[in-house]
Amino acid sequence: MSALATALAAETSTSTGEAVQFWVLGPLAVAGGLGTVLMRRAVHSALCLAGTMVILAMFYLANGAYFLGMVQIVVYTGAVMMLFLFVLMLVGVSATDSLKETLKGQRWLAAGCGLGLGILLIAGIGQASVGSFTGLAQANADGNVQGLASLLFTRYVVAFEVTGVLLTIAAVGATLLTHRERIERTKSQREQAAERVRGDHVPPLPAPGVYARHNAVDLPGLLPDGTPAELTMIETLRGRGQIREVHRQSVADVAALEARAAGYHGQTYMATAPKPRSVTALETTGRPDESGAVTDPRDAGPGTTGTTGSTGTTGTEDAEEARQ
Amino acid sequence: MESLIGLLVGAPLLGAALLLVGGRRLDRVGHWLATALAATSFVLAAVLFSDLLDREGEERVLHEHLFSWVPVADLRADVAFQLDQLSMTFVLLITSVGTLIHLYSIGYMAHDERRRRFFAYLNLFLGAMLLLVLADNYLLLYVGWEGVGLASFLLIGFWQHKPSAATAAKKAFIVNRVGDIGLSIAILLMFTTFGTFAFEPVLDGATGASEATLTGIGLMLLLAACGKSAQVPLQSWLGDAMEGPTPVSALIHAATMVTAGVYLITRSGAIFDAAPDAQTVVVVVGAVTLLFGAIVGCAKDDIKKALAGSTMSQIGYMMLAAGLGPVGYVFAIMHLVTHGFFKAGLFLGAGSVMHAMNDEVDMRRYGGLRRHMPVTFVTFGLAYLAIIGFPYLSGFFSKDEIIYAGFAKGGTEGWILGGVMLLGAALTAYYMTRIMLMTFFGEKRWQPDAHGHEPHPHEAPLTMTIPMIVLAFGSVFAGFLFDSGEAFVHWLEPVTGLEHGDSPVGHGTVGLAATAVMVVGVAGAWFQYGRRPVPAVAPTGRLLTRAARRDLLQDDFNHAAFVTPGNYLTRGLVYLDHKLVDGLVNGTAASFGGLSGRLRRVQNGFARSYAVSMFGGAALLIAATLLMRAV
Amino acid sequence: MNPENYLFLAALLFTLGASGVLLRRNAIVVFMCVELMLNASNLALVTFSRMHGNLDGQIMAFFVMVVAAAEVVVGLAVIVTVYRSRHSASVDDASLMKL
Amino acid sequence: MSFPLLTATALTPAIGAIATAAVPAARRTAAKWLALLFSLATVGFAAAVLLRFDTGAGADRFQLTESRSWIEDFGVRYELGVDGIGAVMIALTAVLLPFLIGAGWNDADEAEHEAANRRWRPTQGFFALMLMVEAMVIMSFAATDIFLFYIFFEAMLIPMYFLVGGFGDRAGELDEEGQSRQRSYAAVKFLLYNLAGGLIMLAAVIGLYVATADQLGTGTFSLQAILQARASGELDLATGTERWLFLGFFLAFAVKAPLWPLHTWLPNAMGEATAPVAVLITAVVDKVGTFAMLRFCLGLFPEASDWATPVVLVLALISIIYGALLALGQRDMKRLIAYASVSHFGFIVLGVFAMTSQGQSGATLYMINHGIATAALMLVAGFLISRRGSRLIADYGGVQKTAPVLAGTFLIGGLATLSLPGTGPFVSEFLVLVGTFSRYETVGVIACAGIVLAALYVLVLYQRTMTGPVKAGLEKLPDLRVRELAGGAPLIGLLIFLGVYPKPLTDIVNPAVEHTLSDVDQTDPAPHVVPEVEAAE
Repeated sequence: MSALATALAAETSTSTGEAVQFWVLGPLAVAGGLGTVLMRRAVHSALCLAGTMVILAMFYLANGAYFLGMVQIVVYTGAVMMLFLFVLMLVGVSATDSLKETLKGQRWLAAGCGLGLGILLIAGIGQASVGSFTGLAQANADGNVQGLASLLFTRYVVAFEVTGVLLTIAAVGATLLTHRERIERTKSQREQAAERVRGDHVPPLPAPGVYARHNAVDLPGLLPDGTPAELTMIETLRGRGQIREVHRQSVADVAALEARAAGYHGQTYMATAPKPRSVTALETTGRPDESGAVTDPRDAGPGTTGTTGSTGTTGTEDAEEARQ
Repeated sequence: MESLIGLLVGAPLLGAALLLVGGRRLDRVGHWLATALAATSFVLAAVLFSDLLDREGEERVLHEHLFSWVPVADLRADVAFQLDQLSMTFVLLITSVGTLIHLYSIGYMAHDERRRRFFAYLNLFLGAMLLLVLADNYLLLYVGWEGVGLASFLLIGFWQHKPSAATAAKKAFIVNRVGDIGLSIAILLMFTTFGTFAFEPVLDGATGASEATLTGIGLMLLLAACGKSAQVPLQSWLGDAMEGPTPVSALIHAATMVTAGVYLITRSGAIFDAAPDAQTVVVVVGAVTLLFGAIVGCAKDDIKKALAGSTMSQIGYMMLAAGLGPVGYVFAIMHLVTHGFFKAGLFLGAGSVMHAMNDEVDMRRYGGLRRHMPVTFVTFGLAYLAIIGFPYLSGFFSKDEIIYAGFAKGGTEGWILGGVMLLGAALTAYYMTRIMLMTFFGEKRWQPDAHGHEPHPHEAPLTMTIPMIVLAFGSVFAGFLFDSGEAFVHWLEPVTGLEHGDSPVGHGTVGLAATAVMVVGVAGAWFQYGRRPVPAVAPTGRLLTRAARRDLLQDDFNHAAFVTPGNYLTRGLVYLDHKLVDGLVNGTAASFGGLSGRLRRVQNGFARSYAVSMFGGAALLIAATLLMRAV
Repeated sequence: MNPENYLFLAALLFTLGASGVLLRRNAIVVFMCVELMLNASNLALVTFSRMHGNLDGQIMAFFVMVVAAAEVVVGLAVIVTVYRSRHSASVDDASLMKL
Repeated sequence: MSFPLLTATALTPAIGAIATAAVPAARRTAAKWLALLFSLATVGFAAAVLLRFDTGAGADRFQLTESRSWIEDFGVRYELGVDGIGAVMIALTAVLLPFLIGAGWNDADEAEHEAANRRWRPTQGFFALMLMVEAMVIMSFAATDIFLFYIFFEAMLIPMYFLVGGFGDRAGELDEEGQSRQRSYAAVKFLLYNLAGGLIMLAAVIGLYVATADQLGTGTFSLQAILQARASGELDLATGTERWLFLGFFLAFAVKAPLWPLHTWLPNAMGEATAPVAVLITAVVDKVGTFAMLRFCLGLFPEASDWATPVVLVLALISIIYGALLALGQRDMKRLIAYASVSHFGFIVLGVFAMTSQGQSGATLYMINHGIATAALMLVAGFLISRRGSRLIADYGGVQKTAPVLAGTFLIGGLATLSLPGTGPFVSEFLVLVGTFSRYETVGVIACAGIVLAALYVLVLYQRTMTGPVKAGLEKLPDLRVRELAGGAPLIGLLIFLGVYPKPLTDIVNPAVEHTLSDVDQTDPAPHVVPEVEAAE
């Protein structure tokens, strides 16, 4: 660093090293700027900006502003850009905003203003150009940071304090802005428990895939008569219409199995009864909105199999729709 | 003595004010009060008259300065009176006839619930008329002039519920206003020329002014006279004015007001004498009107309108005489006075006839009334003889003098004028005889009116007959009195001056000629209306007759010339004012609104376009600074 | 090379940022462009301080950074709230400034 | 310093306004009486002004002067003072107001019914605003400091705006929302028109200040100071400057005293406002315009006035004829009267710019008489309208049968409007004509045509509304009530008095006119023939 500082003492022209650095990094910085402006995805432009900032940090260093260079990297590239990225996350990264102009003539105006501004600025600088420049040699004599500090805490102390205040205010303001008032009271544990008991089912919900040929979340569990059980269907899947239908065959098998088991126990099982119903249930499918009527599993007995069947098959229906 | 003049004018005005303000509580005594006040002013007039008679010819003038009216810088308009022979004559005529007609109206308006107002208006008229003839400057005269106009407006339109009456009143006022322009311009000219408009300085100084100016003044005065005296071309109102109650027609539109024009011309004699061109115009106007009125009078079946035509014609005589200058002034006034008597008599007679016939005015519905209403018949007949110039009745003297004066103009003009007037005399005899025959002779032609009332003619009440009788006396003897020893001439001479023009034809010849044409006229009428029965519905006569029935198309002309274009003009202007003048204003407002609306578009709410303007501004600023540093 | 080139670069970047502000609709990107402009100005400041041989320029740049930091914090918070309320981070959607 | 009479005169109605406005909502009648009381008090003060005014020879021009420093830095002073013209104008204002208040006794009721919340008390507001207008008008008549004048000249627009916009006449109920829109339209038009004029004047006022500052060292707004400076020759404006300043002033006044083609706001305003407010506009507020022409335009810019005279005369002529013709073409009674006023204002301006003593005295008298005559006519018309609820002439007919007194008063008002001899307006009109004619003959002759047209529109109006068979719906028309008669009769008496004996007025006015003429350094043209000389020969 100190070597660089001495190099900066040159009067009319900087060191070739710096020149090289400039000519290499400068275009990159510009490219970054362009990227910031032109990238369709906000994340990308954020990254470009970050790049530009780093390069700028380099230039700061090269200009003998060591402190600022560091600050640039730490605060800007480190903190601010991260903040940007966080917000991007909040807002949704995936959204790629189109560069198609909506305001009439805005693009041309913008181009005009930008060009005009740029040309004027450059012209102005060119006009004000002085051949020579005094380096920061003696300014940075006892270290750049010390120099800054001495200025900061003497001449600019008031401004410094004020900026402090400003930062505090900003922090408070930000929290205020982003703070979300919660309207309802948080439920205590006791209340939650009470709800559970007073609710529909005390036991945990049945897992899907009971009596299933292959236990998969997208297959409803079957009730003893072979009709699909509502509760075993996952709401999300149903919402997406991804519940697979239970094949008739398997339903029949289940029924047969039951019958055999009954015979083995020496009981008479009127297995014939459910089959046709379930079959009919499978063919005569109700509309999805009817399926909204979710029946209570506890009385999901032979009496109400019709409805359950219908609901069961609704899922399949939806599945078909989804596939089409 | 002078102070009496104020009272003379004041009495009737006071009456008018009292009756108008007094309200209903005066309903019962109102008419008597008004009549009493009119009589008062007549008495005062008589007193003043006697006072004047005591004086010598030149001193017969009284001045009464009441108060200074409008003093501004060197403009001095005073309320001051001047009573000389001329005004005295008028005052006597006005007050006497006025009083009589007040009396008459008591009977005539007996059944009208607004009688009090009627008398108030009559008094107002009397006061205004006296103001007119007594003023000692033209401005005050103008006040009286408009005052009588107002009174005539109110009285013509007295039966306001009749649209025809209201229209007639309006018409009369407007036409008179047109004349008034003339008077006001004349006054303005006088002021700019002489720096005053009091009679004496103006008339004395008249010779000092340029003839052009004087001609201007004269013509303007003539215009005014035409308006008031219903002379061509401003005559159109007089016929319609007959919508008013008959006493009004008698007092205002026959005896007094309409003669104000003659008074004005005579009063301004000095000016006219110095402006011969103006005089010529006066004469022409008089001659034309004379024939015009006579012709109209021959054709009308409405008795009052026929008489109105006669009035125009007679005033034409006076105008003509006045236009002849000092030769004629005296006789103009003389004829004016006699005419005042007999024409008032005629109108009152007509009034009593209408009174008897349920306000029927169509002479074709009369006939044979002489048996039913003898007094009316006799008085009317006497007035009739007077107007047609029956020898040694009042009309005879005055008219013959005028005709003589016309001849005295000399040269071809003299012959023309004389001829015209003789023709007029013949016509007068004709239409008057016509009226006479259709009204009082022949068999009765009246039928039940709209309500089925069979009119049963009866003689009018005393209050109505007495005035008629008095007036009849007047019309019989006035002329004789005036002529005896040229009393009237000597009386007026100091004011008007007098010349005895030498005419190619002597007095006697003129008298004979006049009598001759009169006989011709009477005979003509007799052959047409006396011998054969009068058809109850007017036959569609010859073109002239039809035109005459329509007042020789005067109204049609006015309508086509002024009314219709005026209406279009006003409508057009209203449209323009709304669309153009107002439109311009609203247009400016609207354009501003539109502009701001467009500017508002710039504020489209999009942060980015604001940003554009921001950066644009920044760029401009930089450019500016650079330029500053460059230069 | 003369340090003026830094200034030219700064101008260029500044202009880029400006046009970005004008062109992009996504509030966050606009914000980044603003940051870009700020950085450009910082670069200019630093260069000035070097050319004039005193540190005030750097101080200035320092303050700019601080303020920028504060601004970013608040601005982003604003964006987030706006996004919450109207589910869009497009500056054009927040066009209620006109009546 | 003696008792500040003028300030008192102007302050009384102002205090009255505040007091009236403060009356609680429930006590409406009290507010009315209070307003009447204060307006009468103002009449007292005005009478005092007239009495204290010294018309003797050698009396100085501006009397009852008050002068206090106000805004030192800009030479703005609180300077009051009246010459004869100002005095009579103040008297007119003060005299008219009680009648207007009496006539408008119930005019705020409509607004009362409309008023939703009790906080806004229409009755109190109505009368307070009226008094406020009076105060401001009096101030502008009395102010001899141009800036002070300007302030009140403009400020009186505010209460007028609310009076026009806030209180329509009952005829409004005929066509529902269209009416109210019309009303606010009229109010806004009135305001914008006059504001525009006023702003131009403001520019001119400032310009004048700058000009005086240039030439006198210290700028001043004081009329008297400027007049003296001009007389002594210290102040001699460049021709161009003077003309521009003149135009600035004249335009404002020409809008106020509606001169063709700036007249179009008047018919709307007068048509929509209640009768008393309409009278307030045309009889009082507009007079400030013509008055100011006489006092400021001529006094401050003589050469420019002389330069502009031909144009102004032509405009005045157009106003006379044009206004009369349009009055003839109106179907709405109040608009008719408004256009008649336009015609009359033409006469006034004619008299002012004829630059003869007769013309200007005539113009001043004309302001007075026209104020009273229009008041009489308009108020009676207002009574009629309030009975029938329509402003359309076609809706009336045969009123004289059912309401003879009303018809009579209306007729007299009308006759005064057509300046019948014996009523005040005749004197003034004649004076104006003489004054004009003696300098510009053709102009005078053309103006005479206005006489006939006036007769036309008045009599046509009278014939259509009052005579003929009684229109359906008017059979039960009540005649004038005592209150209304008390409002109308004195005005008519005044008209007739001024027609018969205007001398008291002319005595006060003449000296002022002489001064004005000497400002413009004009003299009356001498008669062509001097009678005495004739007599000598």
